[in-house]
Amino acid sequence: MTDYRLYLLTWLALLALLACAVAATHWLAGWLAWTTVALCALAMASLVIILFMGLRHANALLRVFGVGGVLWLGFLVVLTLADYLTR
Amino acid sequence: MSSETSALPDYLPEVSKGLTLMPEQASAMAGRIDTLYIALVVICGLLTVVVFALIAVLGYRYRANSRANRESQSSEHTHRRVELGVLAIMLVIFMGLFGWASSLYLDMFRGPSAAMTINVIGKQWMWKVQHPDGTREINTIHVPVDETINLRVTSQDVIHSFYLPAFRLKRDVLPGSYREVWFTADNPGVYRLFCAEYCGSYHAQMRGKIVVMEQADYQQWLTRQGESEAPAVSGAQLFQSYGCSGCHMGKTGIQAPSLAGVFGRAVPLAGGATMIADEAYLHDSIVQPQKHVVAGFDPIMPSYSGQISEGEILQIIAYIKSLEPLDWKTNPSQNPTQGEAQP
Amino acid sequence: MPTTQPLNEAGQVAEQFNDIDQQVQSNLFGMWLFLSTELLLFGGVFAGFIVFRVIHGEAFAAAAGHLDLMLGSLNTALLLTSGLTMALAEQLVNNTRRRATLVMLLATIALGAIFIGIKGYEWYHEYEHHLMPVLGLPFEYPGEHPQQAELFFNFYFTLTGLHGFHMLVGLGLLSVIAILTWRWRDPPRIARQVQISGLYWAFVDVLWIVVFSLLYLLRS
Amino acid sequence: MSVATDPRWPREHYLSEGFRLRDWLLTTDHKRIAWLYLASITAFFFLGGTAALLIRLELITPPGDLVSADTYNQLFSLHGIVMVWFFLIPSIPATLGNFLIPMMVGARDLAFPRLNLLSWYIYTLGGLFTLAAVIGGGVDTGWTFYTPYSTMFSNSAVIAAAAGVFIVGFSSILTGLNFIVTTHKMRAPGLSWFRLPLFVWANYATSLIMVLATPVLSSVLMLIVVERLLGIGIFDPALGGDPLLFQHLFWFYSHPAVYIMILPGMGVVSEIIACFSRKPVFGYHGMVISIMSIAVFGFIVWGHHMFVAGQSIYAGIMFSFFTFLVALPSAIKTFNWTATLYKGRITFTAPMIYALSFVGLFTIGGLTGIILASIAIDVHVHDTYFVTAHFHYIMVGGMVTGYLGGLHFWWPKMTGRMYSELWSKVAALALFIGFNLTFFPQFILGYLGMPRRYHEYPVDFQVLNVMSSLGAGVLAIGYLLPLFYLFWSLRFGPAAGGNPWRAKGLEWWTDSPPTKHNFHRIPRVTESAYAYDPTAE
Repeated sequence: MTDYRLYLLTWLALLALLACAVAATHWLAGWLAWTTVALCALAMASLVIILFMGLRHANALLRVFGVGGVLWLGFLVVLTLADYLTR
Repeated sequence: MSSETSALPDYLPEVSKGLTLMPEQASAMAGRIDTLYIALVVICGLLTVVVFALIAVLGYRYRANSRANRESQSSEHTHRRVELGVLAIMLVIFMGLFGWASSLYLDMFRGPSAAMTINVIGKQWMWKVQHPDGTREINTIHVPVDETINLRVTSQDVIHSFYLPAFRLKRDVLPGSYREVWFTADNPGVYRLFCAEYCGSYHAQMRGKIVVMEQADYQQWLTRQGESEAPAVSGAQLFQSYGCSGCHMGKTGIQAPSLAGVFGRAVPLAGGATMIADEAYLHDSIVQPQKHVVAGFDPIMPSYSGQISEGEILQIIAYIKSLEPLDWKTNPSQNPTQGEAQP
Repeated sequence: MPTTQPLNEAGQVAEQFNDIDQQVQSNLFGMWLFLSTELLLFGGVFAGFIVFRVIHGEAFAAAAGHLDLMLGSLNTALLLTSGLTMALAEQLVNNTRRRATLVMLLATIALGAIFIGIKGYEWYHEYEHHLMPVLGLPFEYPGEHPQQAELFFNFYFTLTGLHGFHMLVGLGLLSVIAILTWRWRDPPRIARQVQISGLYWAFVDVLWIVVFSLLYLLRS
Repeated sequence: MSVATDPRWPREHYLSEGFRLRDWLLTTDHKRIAWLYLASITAFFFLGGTAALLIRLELITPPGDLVSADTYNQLFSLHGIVMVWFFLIPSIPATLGNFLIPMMVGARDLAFPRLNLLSWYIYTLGGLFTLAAVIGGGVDTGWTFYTPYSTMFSNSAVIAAAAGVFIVGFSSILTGLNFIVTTHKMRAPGLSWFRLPLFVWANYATSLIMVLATPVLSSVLMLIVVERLLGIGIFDPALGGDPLLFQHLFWFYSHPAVYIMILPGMGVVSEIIACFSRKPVFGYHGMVISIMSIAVFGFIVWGHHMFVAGQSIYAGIMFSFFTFLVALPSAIKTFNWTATLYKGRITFTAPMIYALSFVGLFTIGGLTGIILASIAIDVHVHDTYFVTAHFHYIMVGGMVTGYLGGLHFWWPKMTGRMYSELWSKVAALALFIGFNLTFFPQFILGYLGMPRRYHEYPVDFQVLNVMSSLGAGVLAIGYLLPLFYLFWSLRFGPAAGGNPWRAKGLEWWTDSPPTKHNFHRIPRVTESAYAYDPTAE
């Protein structure tokens, strides 16, 4: 199966992203560092979910519920922050 | 406070027994709230009557053994149109109510500038009150009629809620932060003060009264109470006794920022940011000195958290507010306790 | 799910299901749902952290600087690698390669155990430096804003503790699976179990990525 | 009458599968698990109800003379915690839902029967923790556990109570998960989504909320326990923590939880009204859309519990806006139930009286919700008896009435027996009258300014409080009556037969009581839900 190679590549990409995020905290500051870290985290999480957890093979139902969980977390964070940022 | 079970505390205002439907009004805001409330009650009452009447009429007309016409049932398509109609009507009503209520709410929060500020501290299970001239009361607030009064409320322990039903006014009181509440009482009398947020064993006894007086009576009352000091004066004494003056007035050689005239100014912070030195900032600087360190100074100030009461903090803040920018610089030997009391 | 077809012939179907496909799909779906609840379980703490990260920005950034970035990154790398070994185990078990599957499972368990070990060392390190405000232990923070820093460390121990607990559950789960693989009765069933526990393991990875990024990496 | 010879009594059914204790405690049959839940939630209901009666007794006179202040505080905390988490949240889903959903979708059982049994054990374990907290000192935080009172000032029984609620949360997560998977994966052939009964839709939406909201409650309770137990707090204001953060996280669960409580009731009422009007529900699709949008929008309105708590005024207005929006689908639903009666063929059986009571009481509860959503008024009535009355109208007037209606409607299916028609109608009427007498005066009390959770109160509130307490007595009769005649029917009720109401829906296709696997053959569905015809007969 070619999946072995795909997984190895994913793993390498994950390590590269990790290195990238750690480097960002070293060399960058402020918003630039924040966005880099956030993007790297997002990319790493997505890679694990899509490849290691097999979301790419999964049917629409699983995808909807996978995205749904994240969306609901978004409700929680965004609306709570909306209070704190407008006080 | 003890749990007196036989009699109610005597600080409750006199009330009449019997059935009442609306609470008394004692401020202009109360009237405006009641207008909205009555409008809502009428709208909701009508809608309720419609639903109950429909159930009764349809239930009777289409009871199992009636001969009512049941032919030509409506289609899903009709249903959808009727539903959309109902939806549209409700949307219009709701948005109207939302707009009305929200604008009123904004008015309740953004009040006119106040004639005086009274400090109120909630603690289990009493309300401590400090007037600007230093008069202190417990569970009672005396205020003049027709003047905009600002209350600065905070809590010393758990969350309380400062509730004046006659003014339709309520604000939760949280430890560690100040809330501003304003009102203009327009009717002399004695009104209730409740704690509305559950705060422990004697929550129900955390009650008091607010006494609205004619201007002349109020002045008279003030002079009778006049013996006690203004908060700024007692604040000045606390400023010394807690040892604040040692560093902040340069007596011991330890470098600490001068506080003269600091209130309301922008303060440069160590991180490069600036902050306006308001009450919250000063409060934080006393109990959490490391939170906002002024640029150019070492973070060496110890926290006074737990050693100083909220009441004393308010007095020290009153003192700091009273300081003129040049109070210390020009004449360090001058006794700082002569700082002018806040008007 | 292309991998389930060869399993159909051998698998047992539980009585409430019509066929094995319905059963597999249901289990898979149930696991994904469970994982979304896990996300929101962490989500409450994440939301709290993000709020305080915004309102006490400077203090939290400085406090993050007191965590060991090197060990944290190493741990993240270990966990990502264990994600790989787990994914490989899933592939191998589908190809009915018992020994290789077992090796990969054991590797995953080993990596997870090392992660826990390093985490424990970090905690011990923080304990030694009086950065562990647990159970009234002294908290002596060398920088500015000690109160907010204490808040940061409260979050740190809550989040890493909660994650560590999930790791332990995962390790227990994988140990059971490893024993089942070693016995190798009913391979299609084992394949399904590996897949389900693989989902859990990978998700604990994902949670760690977020925990790591929030706690260790936002230090400016 | 002997049922053994009655042709309507099935020879084999799920109740005859085994009579030993282990046949019940180790069962994976969703119908038996429903009975386990029914027994436990009934016990908790009467526990919480007793606390409520004591509260009402105390409040007959203004001074706090019956019980001490601390006892009073523990009573209302017990009432709230038990009623919310151990009765209202599991009530319809765990009993009627558990019993009916597999039958309504035409399945032999839920997708995960063992998980189902496990969730009952988790529920019981959580209940034991909470009872332990009551015995070990009593909790006096109220059901809301507000910080810093719960973390720094209350007694340590809070830990056990919070742990109990934390544990029971997983029970509802697992139940929700089970329902969602069952609804998605196990529908009978021909049973498309838009042929599902509204009861299934309502429980599906409820399950979504359970699965997505409950974990946040778990995390916030965990934070409380951790703060008390280990001293690592994030709500402590002295550290720069924020007690309001607790309220945000708490209400992120606890507001949607209100919909966990009411949505299944709405589902029950839709079934009953359609059946006894002999008409399809008016606007089926509209009902489905309403259910789902309540479930989704219910998640973004939690801030309306914090209008005076100190959140920013702009956030307050935003949450007020969303709250008005979430009222729209409820309005549509109320309208549709009423419109279903139009051109129907209506019989006023006990379930129907319960269902129509539900519609009336829910209307009052919902509309007073609009008054509360009007943010300026909420400043005045927040934390007063107005709020108490409002949510009791929704949760007791709505939800408990719906639950009892459903219990009466499906009782013949669950037990195979009919209950007394007369007594059930008396109980339903007692409930409606007693309820209104209890809670309507509280609206007036609230606007007059009587705060909640008051052990003693000023004398001018007494008249209304006495009315309320009287009503509570009537209400208690309304709740006790079914206990007697339903028990009576278990032994002496006549056999009901498969479909005593001539109702539609797959659950009526099989025997009463049903066989172990629900159906002798998995049904194939060919028509939409509620294919009633009012012009016939």
